[in-house]
Amino acid sequence: MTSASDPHMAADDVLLSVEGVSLRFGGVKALSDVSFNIRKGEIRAIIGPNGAGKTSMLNCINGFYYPSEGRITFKGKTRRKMRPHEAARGGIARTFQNVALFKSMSTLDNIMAGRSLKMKANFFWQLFRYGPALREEVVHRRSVEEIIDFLQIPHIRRTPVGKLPYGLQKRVELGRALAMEPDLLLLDEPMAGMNLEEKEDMSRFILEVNQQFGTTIALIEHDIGVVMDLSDRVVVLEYGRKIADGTPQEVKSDPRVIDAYLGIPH
Amino acid sequence: MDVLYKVLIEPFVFMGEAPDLLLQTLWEGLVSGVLYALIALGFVLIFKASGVFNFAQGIMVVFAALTLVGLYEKGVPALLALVLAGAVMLLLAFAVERIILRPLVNQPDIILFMATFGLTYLLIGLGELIFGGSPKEMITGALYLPQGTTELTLLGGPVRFQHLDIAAAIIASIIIAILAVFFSKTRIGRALRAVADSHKAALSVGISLNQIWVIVWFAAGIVALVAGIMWGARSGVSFSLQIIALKALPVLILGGFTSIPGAIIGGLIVGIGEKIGEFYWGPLLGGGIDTWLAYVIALLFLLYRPQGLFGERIIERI
Amino acid sequence: MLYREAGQFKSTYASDMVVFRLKEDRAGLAVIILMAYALAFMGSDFLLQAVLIPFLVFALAAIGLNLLTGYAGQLSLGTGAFMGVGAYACYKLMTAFPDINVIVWILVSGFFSAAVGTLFGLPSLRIKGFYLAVATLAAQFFLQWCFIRIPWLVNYNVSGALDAPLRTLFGVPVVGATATPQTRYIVVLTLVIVLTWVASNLVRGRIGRMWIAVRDMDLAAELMGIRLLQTKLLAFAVSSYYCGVAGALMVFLWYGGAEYDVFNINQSFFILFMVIIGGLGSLIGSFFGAALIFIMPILLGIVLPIMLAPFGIAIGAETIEHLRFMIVGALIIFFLIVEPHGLARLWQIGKQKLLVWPFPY
Amino acid sequence: MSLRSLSLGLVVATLLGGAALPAAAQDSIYVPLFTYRTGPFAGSGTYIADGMHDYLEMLNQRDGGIGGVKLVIEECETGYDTKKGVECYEAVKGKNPVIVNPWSTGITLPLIPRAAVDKIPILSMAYGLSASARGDIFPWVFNPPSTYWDGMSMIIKFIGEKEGGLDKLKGKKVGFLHLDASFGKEPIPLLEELAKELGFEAKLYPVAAQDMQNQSSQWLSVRRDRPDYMIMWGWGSMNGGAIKEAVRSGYPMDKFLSVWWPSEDDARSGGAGAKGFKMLNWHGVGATYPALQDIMKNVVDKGLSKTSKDKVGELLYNRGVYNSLLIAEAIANAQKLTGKKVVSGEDVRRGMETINLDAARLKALGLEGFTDSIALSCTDHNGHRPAFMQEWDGSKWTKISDPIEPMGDRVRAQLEAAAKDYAEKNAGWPKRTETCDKAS
Repeated sequence: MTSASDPHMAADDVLLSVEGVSLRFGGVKALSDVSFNIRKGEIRAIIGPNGAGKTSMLNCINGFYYPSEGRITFKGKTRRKMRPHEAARGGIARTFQNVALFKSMSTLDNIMAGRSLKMKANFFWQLFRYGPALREEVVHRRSVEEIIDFLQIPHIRRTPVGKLPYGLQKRVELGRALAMEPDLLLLDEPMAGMNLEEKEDMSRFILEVNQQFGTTIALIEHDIGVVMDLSDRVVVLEYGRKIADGTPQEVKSDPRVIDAYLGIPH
Repeated sequence: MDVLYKVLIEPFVFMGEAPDLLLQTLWEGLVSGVLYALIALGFVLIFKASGVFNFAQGIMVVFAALTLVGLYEKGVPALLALVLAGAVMLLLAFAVERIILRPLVNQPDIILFMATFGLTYLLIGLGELIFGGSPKEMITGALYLPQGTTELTLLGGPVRFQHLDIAAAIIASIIIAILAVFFSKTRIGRALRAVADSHKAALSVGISLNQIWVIVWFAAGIVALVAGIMWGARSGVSFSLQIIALKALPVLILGGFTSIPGAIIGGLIVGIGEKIGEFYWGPLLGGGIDTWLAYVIALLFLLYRPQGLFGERIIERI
Repeated sequence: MLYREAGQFKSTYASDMVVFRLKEDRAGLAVIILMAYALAFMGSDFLLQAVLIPFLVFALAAIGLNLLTGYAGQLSLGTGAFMGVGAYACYKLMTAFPDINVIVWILVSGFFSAAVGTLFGLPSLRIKGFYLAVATLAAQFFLQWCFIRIPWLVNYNVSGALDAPLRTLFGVPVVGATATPQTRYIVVLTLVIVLTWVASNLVRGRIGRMWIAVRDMDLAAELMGIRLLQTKLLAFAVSSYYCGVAGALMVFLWYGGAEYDVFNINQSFFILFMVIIGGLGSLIGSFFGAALIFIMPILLGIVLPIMLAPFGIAIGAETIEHLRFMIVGALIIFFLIVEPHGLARLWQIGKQKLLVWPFPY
Repeated sequence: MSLRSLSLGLVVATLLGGAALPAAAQDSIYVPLFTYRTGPFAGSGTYIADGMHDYLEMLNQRDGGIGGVKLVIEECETGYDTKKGVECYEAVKGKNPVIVNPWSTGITLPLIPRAAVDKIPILSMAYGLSASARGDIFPWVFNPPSTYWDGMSMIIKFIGEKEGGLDKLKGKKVGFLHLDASFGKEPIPLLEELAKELGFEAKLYPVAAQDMQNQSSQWLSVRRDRPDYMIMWGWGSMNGGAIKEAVRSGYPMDKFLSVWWPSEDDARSGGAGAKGFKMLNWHGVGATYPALQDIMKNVVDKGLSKTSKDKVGELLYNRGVYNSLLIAEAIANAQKLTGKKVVSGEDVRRGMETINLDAARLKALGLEGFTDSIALSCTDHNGHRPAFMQEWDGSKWTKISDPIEPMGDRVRAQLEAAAKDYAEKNAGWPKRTETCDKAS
């Protein structure tokens, strides 16, 4: 692990910081006054019981929700309202709790779609699929094939993803997010509903992504064991509030976390 | 300035000058609105319970009315013909359930929509084959529907009320009331509402989905029969009557596809809106604007409220 | 059977990305195109003028709508009106600038309907599904009203209708009464082939993927950096372009003059149904759909009397028409039950079967 | 099995070979009839189709055809749909039709330019493109006996007479309820010109095709404007719808006048309130004419017609008969001109141009008093014949006026402008090369 061992690193190493974010739906407060940061190159886990506001937090980060209060600073820039596609342009990619793939497209096309932002050939060349448009397709096809090889899914290259088993769909979705070559990768329960073997595969991919490409990762996960193994630092939410923040060891021993997570009252 | 005056002021001045005409316009709008609502109701019933956008609703109106008149012309007494026409709609409901809905269950909405287009073609062919293409007169008298006109002097001018229109408004209200009671008070009605939410929930009430489909298509058939009688009495029973069904579409946008009160309020807004619009503002554009006015009103409205007046709020989740 | 994938290896990505990856498919396509051109010289006037030209025109319009509804997932019932915009724009252009070749104007007229289509596509950001479909009806009825009410659009013709003045290509009449069905057919066929090729380029590339992404999961698409409004509007624009060109072809190369009425709401439904029965999101499906909805009734009209004649049943033209309606209706339901994803899927399954024939898998 | 392959073979043969079907036999004359017994306009189309068919069939039964040549009568169903109409045209084109009757303005327009190329004359009887009355520009198109401009001028003249002189129209209001399509809009320029000149006010009430049965908006406006007279230009269910709405809104029926397209059914749908409704017409109603009696005897009674007996002689049925009368007369003329028995489209075009149905000829045909005389020529393909006004008495039409002459100079002016316009817009429109025959 490169960075996380020292919790008091210089501020310019912070990729994303969340300061005092609150989120309200009508009268319900999904998040209240949450602050934490994510450093370049680390794997950051967000944990907490059901309904703690973890997914809402990710939704705030990539612009699907606007926080009612507080601010989010990404790569040194603070934006009040950011549309999801702007987040994507800024370098934030994401996977979803319930796989959100483009079901009728093949694996190949799904991952290619992840590269939409990188493709620049104008409409005119697209019409004829010639010149820059064709060259670009080939170049990006090559990098997509690399991702497919990396994730070990070449055999399902042309299968419409709707027909794939759940575990593979999750993997394709990771591939699609990777295709964006993001600076920050948000993973919403990447291992939900997987068997042990699949979980191990997925954990390996996450670590490799982090190490090989240096991608910063923020993930939500229920399997506490996985979280402890993977992540550099953990933030714990409960009822929309942050109750702990620190290395896995620190968090694990925090009594409030134990209570919240295991549901044992004082 | 002149244009502004003509658009913004003159129509209102005219409303004030001739309140009797305004009253007449409102009444005509109300009657058309109720009749639009009646057609829209047929769409809503089916959409609510089976998620099918029934393209064939218009032709069902024609088919029901033709059956009624056709039977009468064959010598069947009017009231018996009415019952038999209802029976034919029941038969149609069974056939639709068996031939279209059952094999296509769980298909995307648009596929079912397409299937109802096939049904439309079938019914057009069948209807013309049996009853011929020439228009028929609705048997208004034999059905004991009132005819004639009452002219009252109201607000300083004569205002005419067709007895048939009054009857149409009353009958449509009764039908709507019956449906409302049916939906809220009976076991089947509650099951229908449950189906709208989830198919599984309906099964737990102990009514099979297939039965529910037959029931809603039958109900829509009866609504179509009533609409056919009313429109037929106004403008004759012929295949061109199916075009009227298009008028139900803006009503549906305004009211939402799943709401019975929505269909009624939407119908009234469209009916009154287009009459007022055509009457007071139409001449500025050379008339005939009521063909699109309702749609434009509905479109503007949608931009403000995408789920319609009474439609359930669309919440995006991910 | 010689239809096999085995042994055909791709050594470059470019060769792996062509539309037809098997050489049998490519050969088949070449044969079909050749035959299509050969028909110009072999077919009767009836076949060309009443069957093939309209079929191609409808297929083009269906491709247009398919790009919008099948690929980008936006349901539209304004197709008829968008076709009309193309036809009226083409008329204005070709009468205002008679010296410029009419083919140019047919292709340019599509831009006008693209602009109008984009305008009416704006609500698609907020409105979805059947609600959007009904909203596009506003476009249908409003534009239709404009066609009747703005005499400028028809150059103040007393008839109030579009007529087709004589226009030539390389000295051969292509528009106007003296244009032979052969010339018209070849022009329409060529345009349809070129535009279909362009459409297939679009849907296979980045833009096509963006459209499908928006259709399948619009929120995920947005989080992928795809701007929803722009993508939807682009779909409206391209789709309307195709419809506009189809409309211009319809009036000037098929009818040779028409009233506003040919762009009515029934036309919109007609084309939507071609798209659905042919297969949403399939270009070849648009051709199948146009064939089923347009050509099949014509065939029935010819076949039915012949079939019934030996039994001594002479039936009138109107009874044939009734039967035609019923059979088409029944066939639509039948095909939907057999394969709800359209004829294109049936075609695919057939090819798949052929690929592994004689083994079932 | 063999049946299927046979029919398949025939289909392929038809599509590839075109003219392979039987009707091209050499000893008969092929007369296709475009009809609409289906669709939204079937209510009008059915009667016309029956009238057209039955008259020609009567000639076959009674006289063995025309000049001894049997007529092959074939209906093609258009459903009043332009698409199907054009399909019908292509289907019959290869079978040497002597004439086509599109029976829809929408179908007529695309066919006009083709007529000259395919050498098939078009008979669009009192509909279609009014400018086609000019035989020097449209040698292949015929639209007798009157144009819509003739019709409008006759109605205005009738109103003027009723008021006691055209000058009495000053200050009056005339409403014009019309189908919002080129057909309904055609008379507007003439109406507006006359309005300016005679000092009356013209109010326009367009009815969109999809609102034909839903005219309450228009009639509300009528109540607002209180026009002194209403003139209607409608077709199909629009006519019945308008009469019903007029009754509903209490418009005085005797001031409601129409061009020649409403039928008995339309008037009947208004119930007792429709009494007094007036329309133009140019031919008799009723089945008392000898020729119609022959139809009864030779066609209807033999079960060769689709019509029911009581419809024979009704307005639109007789309209169909008139249409066929012109066809038959043109064929007979063509036979006389060419000396051939089996005539072609080119011959029948000449036959049309030499039509001269005077009283004596009508009497000989068993149609004495059925209609006014009409003569066409190379330049005049219309005749601009007068029509009379008839009134609905609650159960039938009664003639209430003598034939009203159209305002010839005005109609000519409109025609002149329209024809010039057409020629200008269609640069390269072929000059007439067809020679001119003298009426026989």
